[in-house]
Amino acid sequence: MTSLLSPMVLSFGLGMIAARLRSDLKFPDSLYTSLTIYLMVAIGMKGGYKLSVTPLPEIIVPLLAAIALSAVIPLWCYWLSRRVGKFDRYNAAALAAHYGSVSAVTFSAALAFQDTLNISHEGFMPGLLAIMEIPAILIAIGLTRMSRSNGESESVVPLREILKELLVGKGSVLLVGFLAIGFVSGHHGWEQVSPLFDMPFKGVLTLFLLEAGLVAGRKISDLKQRGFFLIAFGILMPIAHAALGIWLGKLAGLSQGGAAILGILAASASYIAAPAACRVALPEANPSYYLTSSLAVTFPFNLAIGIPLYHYMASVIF
Amino acid sequence: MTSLLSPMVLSFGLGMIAARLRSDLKFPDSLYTSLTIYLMVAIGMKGGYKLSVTPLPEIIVPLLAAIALSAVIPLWCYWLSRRVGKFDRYNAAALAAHYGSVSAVTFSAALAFQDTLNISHEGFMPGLLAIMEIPAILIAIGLTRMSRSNGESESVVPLREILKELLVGKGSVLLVGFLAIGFVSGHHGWEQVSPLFDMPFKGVLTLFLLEAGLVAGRKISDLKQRGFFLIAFGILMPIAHAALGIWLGKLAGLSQGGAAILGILAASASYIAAPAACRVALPEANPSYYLTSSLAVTFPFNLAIGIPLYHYMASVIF
Amino acid sequence: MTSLLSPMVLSFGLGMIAARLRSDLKFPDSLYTSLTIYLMVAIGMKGGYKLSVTPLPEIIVPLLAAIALSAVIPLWCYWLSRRVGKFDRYNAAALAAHYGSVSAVTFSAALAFQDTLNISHEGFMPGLLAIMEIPAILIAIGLTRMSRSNGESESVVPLREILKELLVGKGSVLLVGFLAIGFVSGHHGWEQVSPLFDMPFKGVLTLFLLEAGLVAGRKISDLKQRGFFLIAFGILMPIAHAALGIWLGKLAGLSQGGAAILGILAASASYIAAPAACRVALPEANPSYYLTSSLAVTFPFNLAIGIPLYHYMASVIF
Amino acid sequence: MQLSKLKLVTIIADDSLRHLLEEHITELGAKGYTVSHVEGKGKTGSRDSAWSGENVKIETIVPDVVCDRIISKIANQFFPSYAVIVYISDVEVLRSTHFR
Amino acid sequence: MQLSKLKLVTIIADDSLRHLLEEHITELGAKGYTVSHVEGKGKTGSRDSAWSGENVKIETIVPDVVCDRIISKIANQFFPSYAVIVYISDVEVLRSTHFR
Amino acid sequence: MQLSKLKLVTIIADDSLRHLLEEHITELGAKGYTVSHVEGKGKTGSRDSAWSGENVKIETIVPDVVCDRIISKIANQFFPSYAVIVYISDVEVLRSTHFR
Ligand SMILES: Nc1ncnc2c1ncn2[C@@H]1O[C@H](COP(=O)(O)O)[C@@H](O)[C@H]1O
Ligand SMILES: Nc1ncnc2c1ncn2[C@@H]1O[C@H](COP(=O)(O)O)[C@@H](O)[C@H]1O
Ligand SMILES: Nc1ncnc2c1ncn2[C@@H]1O[C@H](COP(=O)(O)O)[C@@H](O)[C@H]1O
Ligand code: NA
Ligand code: NA
Ligand code: NA
Repeated sequence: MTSLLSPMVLSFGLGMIAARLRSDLKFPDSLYTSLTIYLMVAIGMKGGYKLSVTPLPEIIVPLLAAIALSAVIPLWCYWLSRRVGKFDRYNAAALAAHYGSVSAVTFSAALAFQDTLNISHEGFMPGLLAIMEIPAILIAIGLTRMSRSNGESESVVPLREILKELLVGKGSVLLVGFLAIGFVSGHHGWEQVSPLFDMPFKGVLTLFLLEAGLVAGRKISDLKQRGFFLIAFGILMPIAHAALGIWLGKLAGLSQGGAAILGILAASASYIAAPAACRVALPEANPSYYLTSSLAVTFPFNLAIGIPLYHYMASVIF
Repeated sequence: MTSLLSPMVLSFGLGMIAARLRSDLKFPDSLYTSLTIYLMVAIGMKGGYKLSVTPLPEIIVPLLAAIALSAVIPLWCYWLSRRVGKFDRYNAAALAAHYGSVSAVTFSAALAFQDTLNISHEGFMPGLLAIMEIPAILIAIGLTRMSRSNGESESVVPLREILKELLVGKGSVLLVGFLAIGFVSGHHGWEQVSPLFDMPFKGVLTLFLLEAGLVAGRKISDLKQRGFFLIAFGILMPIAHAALGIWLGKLAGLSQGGAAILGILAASASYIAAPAACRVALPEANPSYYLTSSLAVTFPFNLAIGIPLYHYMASVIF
Repeated sequence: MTSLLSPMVLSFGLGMIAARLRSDLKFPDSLYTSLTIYLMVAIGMKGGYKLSVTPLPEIIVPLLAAIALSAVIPLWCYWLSRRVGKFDRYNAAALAAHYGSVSAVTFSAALAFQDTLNISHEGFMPGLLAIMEIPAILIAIGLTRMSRSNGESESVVPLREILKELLVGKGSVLLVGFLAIGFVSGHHGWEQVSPLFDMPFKGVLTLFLLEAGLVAGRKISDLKQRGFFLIAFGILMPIAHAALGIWLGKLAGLSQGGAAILGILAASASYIAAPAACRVALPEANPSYYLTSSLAVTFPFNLAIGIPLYHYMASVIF
Repeated sequence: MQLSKLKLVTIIADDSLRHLLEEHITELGAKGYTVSHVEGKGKTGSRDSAWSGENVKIETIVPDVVCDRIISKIANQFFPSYAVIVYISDVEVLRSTHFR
Repeated sequence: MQLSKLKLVTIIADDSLRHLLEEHITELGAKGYTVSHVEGKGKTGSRDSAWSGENVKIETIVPDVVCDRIISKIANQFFPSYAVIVYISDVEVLRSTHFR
Repeated sequence: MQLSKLKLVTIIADDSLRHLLEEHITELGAKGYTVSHVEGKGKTGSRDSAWSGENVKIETIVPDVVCDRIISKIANQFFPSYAVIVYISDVEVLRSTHFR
């Protein structure tokens, strides 16, 4: 309940309402980009700092769990979108890429949630966020390419090119980079930058979610096409993925808070790395399917209901 | 005196000087827009929070007073601009719209002023700011349309369209929206976001006023045309409106600080909502009249002299 | 060592690496401009505040020392670039302008360094930063114009025009302006704005240096041409200038911390004012020489090695 | 390569008219358009910052008949009150079906 | 004043194709190009924010033969999968050597 | 609809020359102009960020005689030292009085 009434969630709701009312409220693109950079730097830096002050926990097994999650999720997402959703292979692959990858903002909202309720998690979580961004996208793109008939003309961009671009994409660079910086510069470094990267974090998130709400609100009308499947898919899959993630997290030895975060990562759908990759590598897919379900269905669901729900699920599983 | 030497006022002055010296200092447009969004979110959020922690004061009567003010001010502004200023009906209506509407930045400066001197006011003041933005603009546009001769060609945009756009304009959405969010999320929500929306507020205002000064400085040269009327109008009307606002505020049961704020709102001239509406609905009006008097005369006057003066007037009236 | 591992220096390094890996990470231009404005306002304001609360130290002699430094440094830089570097007079003048002028960001990094180690300096240092920005640029441009053969066509912009533009350039306006504002508004004013201009300073610097690293990383490949001279020049000259600056600072009666800062100013190379002026006044010069040596050689050297080295040199000289 | 001749219609107007103009040209038969944010100066003064309002440039590639419709619409509805300018140039495109 | 006739090729495409397109046109003989950030709407919907991706407009002034090479390259490699449009217009330039 | 033929002169130059160029074209008889912020690459390298300087594109619609004046001014004063390009195309406008 408190979660539903947090400024973050309410601000997202306000954005959606404003967009539905056709308000002229609009964030400059460079503000959106700046807020994105801020959030990723802040997440990375704080995670690195936390790693530097606590005894290094076992990281290999959770890392493998994370990779496993992002390798298998796209498989059934693709299959379901093809069979049940009746999508062509391009759109199915795009959906698989989005739901297999992760959302840094959902992750941020989960951090804010745990912070408010004093739940703790392992410091290397931003590392899992970084590691889970890419594999699903590659696998999904690979799936389409495998299933193509021979004669078809194909997009200009080879798979290894795509992998290279993803690895040095801004998400990976900022998360991994600042995880390292936070770790190396330690407590002393954190003290120097925490007035920018820690204290105003939730405020910045509130602003970002206002903008996210505006965009989600505008996308809702795209749900007229295939809306029923997309809504069902965009709500049920995250719940299933969360359950799987939490359970795997427990097996991998994560704390209850950490496992909940892993569940949230599994449940979240990408809307930065995946759309960018799909525009290049799957131009035949239609953004009004993949962007709409990720941004206008799954994201609000996770934000308002998912995060508390998955924590409850974690308390049951643990 | 302290007010004149605050970083806020000095920063505005620096901006004006820099513009007169033809400095290349310029804020990116998106920074200006971002700061505007910040100020409105911060004002709304803080007002909502204050409402949530104090017993809800009587709001209906002050609200009616505010609406009354913004309904009558444009009438005499229009009349004076036509008769004394010899403006055509388009320019007279534009001036009426600007002086009847309100300025969120003047309001912010007044908040900073009261905060520094530990003067308090009712938490719903941002609500009055929001409510006073629109009526005057509609009335002023209505005035021109009424007085048009039959044969004239008229602009493409119907009045109800304009009302709709104003109601969902970014000013209203952010102020009303975050007033509600601040109220609903209460003390707990405020604690989460105040490091962004409260502590750096005056610093952000300082930056914003630097940019406002730059623009005002560039506009000053537009005062060559009809400058005498515009300067007199832009200083005397605010003083009169402030007196009226404070007096009405007292009648409406506001505290002394609250009444001073209502006076300042009445005295302030819009330069966000009103210019935008005039560009669409009164394209025949000349921005070098309405924008110049609002931004290069009234705004600096209110900032440097008006705010302390109106507080003095409030102490006399109360 | 601590300095090398500060988030600031590491963030610059991350930027360089990301650029070498051809990451798509890019700051919006308006974010870069906004951060620049922030840094200069913050530096000026804090310097002014410090001046207002400490007894006014002797400023005339250090001021003269600063002017002398920026008047002589371009002379030998020009000479060396012509004779040893074999550059034409345009490129030699551009290099002279850059190394005679100063870098506000190197200065900021030095402030952060001293702050971390609790070293103090005179409050008027931002004034020296402002005063040292311009003379070298004028002298360098003057040098080319003097040495031109009669028949040559020459650029459209007269020298006094350039002087005028430099004097009201954004660097001078913000530094001098906010030095004055900080001084006049004193302790009370500082309290109002320090949550924006003081506390998050190092965090903002971290972000800025990430962007600087990205740009420097992209420029490195330009070092293929004449790289050997530019690297040697870009490292040895700063060390010599720093020594000279510290020694002059001591003679001028500065504290050890103040003299170190003067040395750092002398050692730093401009990449805001000087490139802008060269684009207008020395369009024949090639940015891949002057911008590359200033940004991709001298700046990282000063940041990572220079600042601690010059402090060590100061402790030897004092 | 099969090139076809079409018209490029360019409209420069206040930002606030953008949506209205976009709706009009779509209704009149344009299959797409491209919008840039621009600054400008003309008879009605400088339009170069968020304070004074900014301009948009709307470019649309259309067949001659749609071009005629668009310019007469703008001439009738916008010229009387608004600071709008329109100009037309000849362009050649591949895949002309994309624009019809 | 000696004016020469050249072709102005304008390409509008998703931001993410920018570097690829720039490399192609440079390889095919363009001596320079100018890039603007634009928004747009067309058969594939609205492209008007960082979320949905934005367009770039790449303009390059080239001799006729380079123009032909560029448009056939784009027609072959990009038209089948990507939402790209290209158009050509005639321009006159001073100093035509700058563009050859 | 009465259409008149005019010239569209497009100038691409370093941002820092903007005000100078604007003054020149106004003096030489242009009644208005439109400015976009653009990036670019040419003989003098990449100009694509605030660090390396950015370009502006200045477009002005003018009668032939003003067009001639503008291009000869630029050819004489700017070509020798600055990286400036200029090109001219034919456009048709409504209300040609607006541009004279
Ligand atoms: N001669 C012109 N050439 C190019 N653009 C123009 C011209 N005249 C006006 N404009 C553009 O059209 C807008 C409105 O023009 P005006 O109605 O003359 O104020 C200006 O802000 C410019 O962006
Ligand atoms: N008729 C047109 N005129 C101008 N620009 C267009 C037109 N059609 C499409 N575009 C541009 O090309 C992009 C891709 O178009 P499309 O492939 O039709 O979605 C759009 O986002 C527009 O920027
Ligand atoms: N062939 C070209 N086509 C379009 N724009 C060009 C061309 N060549 C140069 N430019 C533009 O003009 C600017 C200066 O060109 P340059 O003098 O060749 O460096 C470049 O940054 C580009 O924006
Ligand atoms: Na996921
Ligand atoms: Na008012
Ligand atoms: Na120096």
